[in-house]
Amino acid sequence: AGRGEAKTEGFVIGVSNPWVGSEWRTQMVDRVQEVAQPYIREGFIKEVIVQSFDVPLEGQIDQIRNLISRGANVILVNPADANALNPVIREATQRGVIVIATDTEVSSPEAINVAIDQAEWARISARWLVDKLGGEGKIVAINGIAGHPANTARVRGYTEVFGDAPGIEILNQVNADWDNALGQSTMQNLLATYPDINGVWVQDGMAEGALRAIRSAGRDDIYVTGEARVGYLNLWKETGIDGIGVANPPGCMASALEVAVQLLKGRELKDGILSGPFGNTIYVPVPVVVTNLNFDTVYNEYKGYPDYYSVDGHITPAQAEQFFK
Amino acid sequence: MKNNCSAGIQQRLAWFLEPTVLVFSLCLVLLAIGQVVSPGFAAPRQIINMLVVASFLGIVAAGQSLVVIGGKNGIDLSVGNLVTFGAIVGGAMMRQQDQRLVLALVTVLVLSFLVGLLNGTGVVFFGIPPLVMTLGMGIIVAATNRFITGGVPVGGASPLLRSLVVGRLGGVPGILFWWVLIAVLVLVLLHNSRYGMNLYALGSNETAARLSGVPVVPMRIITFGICSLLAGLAGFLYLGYLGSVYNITLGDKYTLASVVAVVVGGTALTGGTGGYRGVFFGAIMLQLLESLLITLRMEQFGRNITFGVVLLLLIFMYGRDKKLRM
Amino acid sequence: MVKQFFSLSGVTAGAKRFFLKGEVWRLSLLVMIALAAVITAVQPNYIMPYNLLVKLRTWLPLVLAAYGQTFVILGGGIDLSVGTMIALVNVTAVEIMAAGGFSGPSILLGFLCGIAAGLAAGAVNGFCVAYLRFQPIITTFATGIIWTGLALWIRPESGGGVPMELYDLYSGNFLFLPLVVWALAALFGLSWLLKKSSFGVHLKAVGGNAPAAFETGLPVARIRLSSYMICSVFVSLASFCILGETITGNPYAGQGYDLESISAVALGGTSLAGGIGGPLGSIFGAAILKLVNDAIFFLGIPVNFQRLMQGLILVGALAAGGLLSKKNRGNGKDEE
Amino acid sequence: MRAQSIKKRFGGVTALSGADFDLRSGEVHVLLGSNGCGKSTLCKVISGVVRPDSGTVSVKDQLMEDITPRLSRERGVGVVYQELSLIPGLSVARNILLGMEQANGLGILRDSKNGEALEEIFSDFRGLFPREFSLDTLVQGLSPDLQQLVEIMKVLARDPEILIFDEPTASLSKEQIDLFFGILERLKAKHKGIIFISHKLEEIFRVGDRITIMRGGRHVGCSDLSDITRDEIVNLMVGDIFHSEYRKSSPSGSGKELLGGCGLSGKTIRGIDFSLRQGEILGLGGLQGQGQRSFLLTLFGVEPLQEGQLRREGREVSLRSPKQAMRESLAYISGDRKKYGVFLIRSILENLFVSRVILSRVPLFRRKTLKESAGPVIRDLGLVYDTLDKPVSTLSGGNQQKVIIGRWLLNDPAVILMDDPTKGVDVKTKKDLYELMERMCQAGCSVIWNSSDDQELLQNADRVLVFREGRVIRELQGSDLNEETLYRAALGMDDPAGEGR
Ligand SMILES: Nc1ncnc2c1ncn2[C@@H]1O[C@H](COP(=O)(O)OP(=O)(O)OP(=O)(O)O)[C@@H](O)[C@H]1O
Ligand SMILES: Nc1ncnc2c1ncn2[C@@H]1O[C@H](COP(=O)(O)OP(=O)(O)OP(=O)(O)O)[C@@H](O)[C@H]1O
Ligand SMILES: [Mg+2]
Ligand SMILES: [Mg+2]
Repeated sequence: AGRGEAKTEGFVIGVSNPWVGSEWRTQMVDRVQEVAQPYIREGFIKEVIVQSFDVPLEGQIDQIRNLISRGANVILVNPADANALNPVIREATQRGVIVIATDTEVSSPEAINVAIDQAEWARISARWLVDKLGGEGKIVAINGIAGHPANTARVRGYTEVFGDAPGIEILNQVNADWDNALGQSTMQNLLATYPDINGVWVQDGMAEGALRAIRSAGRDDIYVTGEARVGYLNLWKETGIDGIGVANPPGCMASALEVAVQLLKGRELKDGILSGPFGNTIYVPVPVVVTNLNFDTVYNEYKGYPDYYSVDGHITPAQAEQFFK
Repeated sequence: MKNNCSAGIQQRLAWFLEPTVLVFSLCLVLLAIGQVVSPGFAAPRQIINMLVVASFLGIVAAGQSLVVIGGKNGIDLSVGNLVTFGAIVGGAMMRQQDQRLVLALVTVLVLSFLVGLLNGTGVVFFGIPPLVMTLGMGIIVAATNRFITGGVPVGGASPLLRSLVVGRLGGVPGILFWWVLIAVLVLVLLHNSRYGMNLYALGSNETAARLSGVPVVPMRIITFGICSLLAGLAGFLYLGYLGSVYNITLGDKYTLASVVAVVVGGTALTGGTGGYRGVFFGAIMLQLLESLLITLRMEQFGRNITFGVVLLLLIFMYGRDKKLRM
Repeated sequence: MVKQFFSLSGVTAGAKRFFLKGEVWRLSLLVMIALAAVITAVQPNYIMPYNLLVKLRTWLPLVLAAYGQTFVILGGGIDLSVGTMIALVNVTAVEIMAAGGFSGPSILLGFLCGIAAGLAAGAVNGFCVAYLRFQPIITTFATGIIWTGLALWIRPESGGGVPMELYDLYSGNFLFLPLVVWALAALFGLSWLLKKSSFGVHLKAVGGNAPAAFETGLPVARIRLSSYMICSVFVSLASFCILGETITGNPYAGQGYDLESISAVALGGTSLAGGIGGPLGSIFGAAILKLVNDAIFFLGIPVNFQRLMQGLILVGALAAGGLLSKKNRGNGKDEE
Repeated sequence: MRAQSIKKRFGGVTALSGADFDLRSGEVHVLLGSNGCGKSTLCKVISGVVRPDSGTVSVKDQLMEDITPRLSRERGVGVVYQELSLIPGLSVARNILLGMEQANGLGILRDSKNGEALEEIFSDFRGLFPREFSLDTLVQGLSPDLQQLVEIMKVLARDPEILIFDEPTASLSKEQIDLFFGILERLKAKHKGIIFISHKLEEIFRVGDRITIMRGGRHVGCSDLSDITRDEIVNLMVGDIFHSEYRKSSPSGSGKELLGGCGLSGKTIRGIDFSLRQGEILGLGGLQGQGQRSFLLTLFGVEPLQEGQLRREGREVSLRSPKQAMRESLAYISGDRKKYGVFLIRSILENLFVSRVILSRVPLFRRKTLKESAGPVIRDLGLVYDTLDKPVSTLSGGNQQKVIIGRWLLNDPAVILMDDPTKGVDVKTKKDLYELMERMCQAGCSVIWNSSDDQELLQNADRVLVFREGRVIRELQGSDLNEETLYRAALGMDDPAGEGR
C-alpha cells in the first residue's frame, strides 16, 4: 500500500471513529465527508473511507490497520485514548501514512493533533459562572466519564478557575457519563441533597437534563452552564434563562482534514505552531460562545436543525494555510 | 410447647426471608441510612424523584421477569436497545404533535412486539440460546435505530406525552400512575390468568407442561413478545421524561439492570418461581442504593465495590441453586 | 437421513461430511474460511503474511478470552466478568511495572502479579458459584462490577507510561516465529490435550449433569472452581495481549469482552447449557466475529448498515449452527 | 454394612424417622415399602448423596463419617440410582468409566487400558444391545432400558463390595431382567452384599434372600424371604389387611365407540387399527418399547400422525396438539411423573388446575374459586396434603401421582390414556387407582392402558392389544386373557404370517 513518490492527487482519506453512541460523532463524520466533497470533485482526494463502530481500544487499533490495508494516505482519528494508539500510529507512519488525531490529543510524536483546548473550553464557562455568582456561592459539577481524557482536561480547567475564586465552594462532583437522562436524575438527587445550591457546572447533553431537573424543581435562582446544542438552545429560549453555551465543534475533524490537505500538498508547518501537553498539537479556536448577548443570532441560524445538532465550526483552507510556512 | 414456639419463630424467619419482604425492608433501611447521613434524603419529594427514575427500570424488568420465569435459560438482553428503539421511533413518529401521539404509541408497541416475536422464533425454532439470540437481536435493533433515522433522530415528545409522564396529579408524577397500572396488570397476568399459570408450568417442567396442554411454542414466542413490548413502552415513556432523544445508547443501561432487578426481586434465573411483586421493589431498591451512594459522595470505585458486594449478599440470601448433597 | 442427504457424490461429499456432520466446530471452521475467502476476493492483500500476522495480533485477546470462557461454559457456568477482569489484570500489572520503573524484573513481576490478580478474581467467581452455589450469570455480573471498582481504585484513569518495548515484545519473534503464532499453536495443542484428558471428560460431566456427576463421586465443586480459575488464566493472558497492543494501563480495558466471548463460544459450537463442545471451536468462533467486522468494512458497506449486517450475520450463523446440531442429534434424541 | 437410626427431614417432610438396616456379604437384601416410605433416601444416605440429620452408617464395622459419594465409592459402595446418574452428552464408554479412568501423570487418558476394562464389562451385556451399537454412542440417544443397563454396567465397573439397586427393573424387559438376575447370582457368589429395591413381588421372591420392609421412614420388619408370605409382606407394608389380588368386574363395554382409528402410522407405529367402546378398558401389551407409548402420544397429539384416520364418536378428527386432544376430552397420565407429569416447584393448586384453566372459556380466574371447586376431586382421590398452596414437592410420590390424576379428572375426560401409571407405585395406591378407573368406566369413560406389568394388564383390561415393532400383532379378549397367550403373542411366537421381522 505504499504511496508513489510522485503522487499529487487521488489521495485516500481514512476516518477512524471508535464510538457511535452520540449524535455528536455522527455529525463529526458527516461534516468531514461534506468538507471533502470539493476536493473529491477536483480529484485531489479519491475517496473518504469511514470506520465508525463501537469498539474497545484495541478495536480502534484494528480499525486503523484496516485503513492502512485499504491504502489510506491520511488517517484522521478520534482516539479513544491518549497513549494506546501510539504503536499503531508508528506502524502507519512507517508506511508513509499521515495520522492526525482530533478532539482528544494523542501523545505519539509521529502524529499531529488538531483540536480545541478542552481545558480552556471548560475555563470559559467556569469563568462565566464565577462571574454570574459574583465570586461567591456553592456549586456542584456534573462530569462525563471518569478517566476519559477530555473529561480529565475539562475538570482540570474548571478546577483551576474555581480554585482561583475563594468564595466558590464545590459541594459535590458527580460523573453522569455524558448521558442526558443520567444528568437529569443526578441533578434531581443533588437538588434534594443540597437545598442551597447556587450554581451548576455541567456540559454536553447532560446540561439539557440538568436544566430540566432544575426547572421542574421550580428553582430558577440557580445558574447553569450549558452546551451549544440546538436542543439546549430551544430549552434556553423556552425558559428564558441567563445561560452560556460553549461550542465543542464536531467540525474539529473537518479542521483536521484541512490541515491534512496542506500536508499532502507537501507544505511544512511553521515553527512553534505545535504546542499542548505532548508538543504535537495545533489548537484551533473555539468557534462560538453563546450567551444572552448573541443568543438570538445563533438561535435563528440553527432554528431548523434537530435537537441533537451541535453549534459547529471548522477552519477554512485559508485558516489552515496560516499554520504552514 | 417449646417446639411450637421455635416453629413459630422459624415461620416468621421464613416470612422475613421471603424476597419481597426482604427487599422491601432493605429499601426502608437504605432510606433510613440516607436520611441520617444526609437529611432530606427520605423527604417525600426526594422519594418521588427516585421512584420516577426507578419506574422505567421497573417496567423493563416486568417484561424481563416474564421471560425469566418461562425458564429454559430465558433471558432477554435486547431490552436496553428496545428502550432506545421505543424512544427514537416514538419521537420520530410523534414529531412533537399531540395528534400523532396515539399513532406513535401504537407503532412503537407493534414494532417492539414484532422484535420480541423474532427473538422467540430464533429461540424456539432455531434452538439458539436466549442469551446469544437476544444479544444478536440487540445489535440488530441498535443498528436499526441508526438506520431508520440515518443516525439522527428527529422529533421529540409531544406536550401531552410530557404531561402524561412528568405532569403531576396531587404531587405525584404521571409516570408513577402508569407504573402502578402496569404492575397491577402484570400481577394479574401472572397469578390470575391462564397465561400466568401456563408460564409457571412451562418454567418448572416443559415436558409436563406440553403434556398438560400448554401451547409451549406460542407461549415462549409471545412471552418474548410481551417482554419486548414492555421495553418499547418503557422507551416511549422515557421519551416523555427526556423530552427528546439525544443519544442512541440511552437504553443500554437497562439491559443488565433489568436482570439484576429480577434476581434481587427473588425470581431465580432457573425459571418457574418468583413474580413481579419482588421485582417491583427490586427496581426501587437498586435506585435507592445508587442514589444513596451518590449522596454519600463515594468515589466511583467505592460505589462499584459497594454495589457489587450488596448484590452478592442478596444473591447469598436467595439467588442460590439447590444443594447437590441434600 | 441427514447422512444420506449430504453424501450425494464424489469428492465434495467428503468435505460436506467433514464440515456438516459431527461436532459443530467444523461448521464454524467452514464459515471462517468462507468469510476469509470473501474478504480476500475484494482485498487480495488481506491474507498477505504481514497483514495476517497483524490481524492475529488484534484477534488474539478475544481468542484467549473465548478460549477461557469455554471452560466455564463447558462446566455449566458462565462468566460475565471476563471483560472487567481484563481491566483488573491490566492495571495491576501496569502499576507493579511502573513502580519498578519498567525494568526487566519489574515487568516480569508485573506479569506475575497480573496473573495472580486474575487467578484471585477467578477463584472468587468459582468459589461463589461452586461452593456457595450462586447463580453464575448474576454472580459474575456482580463480581464484574467489583473488578471495575478495584481497577478504578488502582488506576482511576488510563495511562501509566508503559514503554514501547512492551509492544515490541508482543509483536516480536520468539524462536524464529512470531509470538502470536506460538500462542495459537499452543491453544490448538491444548484443545487436543483436553479432549484426551480425564479433566476434559469430568468437566463435561459436571456441565452436562451436575447431580449425576456428584452421585458418581466426582468432586463437582472443585471442578467448577477450577474451570473459573483456568478461565481467569486465559483472561489474564488476553489482558497482557491487550497491554502489549495498547501499551496503556486502562481501567476500562476489555469492555465488551464478556458478551463477545460468549458469542464466540456459541458460534464455536459449544452449548451454552454446558457439557457439549470444546475450546477448539471457540478459536474459530472468535475469528468469525472478527472476520465479520472486516468483511463488512472491506466490502464497503455504508456505515449505517454495518452494524445491521454484523447483527444479521451473527444471528444467521447461530441459527445455522442451531439447526445443524438439531439435525445431527435428530435420530437418537427423541427419547427426551 | 450397617445403618443405624437414620433420620432425615426435607423441609416439612420426614423422609426417614430412625431407619435401621443391615447387610451381610453374599446376600441379596430386598428393601420394600410403599411410595414415599424412604427407600431411595436411605440408599442415598448410604451413598452420601443425602446427608442425614442423625444416625450412623458403617461399612465392615468401620464408621463412615460425613459421607460423600466419593468416600462411599472408596469404601466399596456402588449405587444404581432410581433416576439414573448418567451424563447425556458423554458417550457410553465415558459414562461407564466416569471418575475411574486410567490416566497417565499428565491426566491424559490411556485409551487402550480403558478399552480393555470396558470390553470386560460389556461382554456380558453385548447380546442385549443392537448389533450396530458402539460404545462411543452418546447416552442421550439411548432408550431408557439401555440407559438403565449402562447405569448397571457403570456400577459393575467400579467392582464394589456393596451394590445398591434402586428399582433397576422398572424399565427393563423380561429378557433384560433375566440377564440382570443372572449377574446378581454371580455377584452373590463373589460374596458381595446387594440391596435390591423393587415393587414387583415376584421378582422379590425370585432373587431375594432377606427382606426389610419399611413404612413411614422406618423399618417395620426384617425376615428371611423363605419365612414370609406375600400377604404378610403386604400387611407389613401398608399396615392393614387387604388383598393384593384384584380383578376388574365384568366388562361393561356395551356402548358406542368413543375413539377409533384405522391405519394409524407415526414415527414408530405402523398401520394400527383399533376401536374403543364406552366403558371399556383397552390394554396395550407386549414387550417394552414396542411402540405402545408412541401410540398413546400419537393419540394425544404429541407425536405426529403420518397416515391413517382417527375417529372420535364417529367423527373424523385430527389431533395435532395435546390441547386439541383435551378439547376432544382425552386425558394422558404418565407413570414417569417427574418428567412428564408434575411441576415440582409449583403449588398443588397450580398442578391440579393447569389443564382445566387451559380449557376454560374465560382466561382469568380467582384462586379462591379454584380452591373451592377442587374439593370433590380431592376427596375422591383421597389426597393427603397440608394446604393447596404448598409446592407439590412436599408430597410423597403416590400423592403426587394422585394430583396428576386429579388434574385430568377436573377436565371430565371421556377417554383416559394411561402410560404405565403404576410404575414405581406401591400396592395400596395401585389398588386405589384400579378402583378409581373402574368407577370412571362405570360413569361412561373409557381407558387405554399401557402397562409394563402383565399382571396388572390382565387384571384390568377388557381387551389387550399386543404390540410388536410398532404394529398390533394380536388382540386378546375373553379367555385369551391369560399370561401364557400374552407372553407368546409378545414374543411373536404365534405371529400368523411370519410378518414380524
Ligand atoms: N428432595 C426432596 N425434597 C423434598 N422432599 C423429598 C425430597 N426427596 C424425597 N422427598 C420426600 O421424602 C419422602 C420419601 O421419599 P423417597 O424418594 O425416599 O421415597 P421412596 O420410598 O423411594 O418412594 P418411591 O417408591 O416412590 O421411590 C417422600 O415423601 C418424598 O416426597
Ligand atoms: N413426552 C414426550 N414428548 C414427546 N415425545 C415423546 C414423549 N415421550 C415419548 N415420546 C416419544 O416416544 C418415543 C419412544 O416411545 P416408544 O414408541 O419407544 O414407546 P415405548 O416402546 O412404549 O416406550 P419405551 O421405549 O420407553 O419402552 C420416542 O420416539 C419419542 O418421540
Ligand atoms: Mg425409590
Ligand atoms: Mg423415590
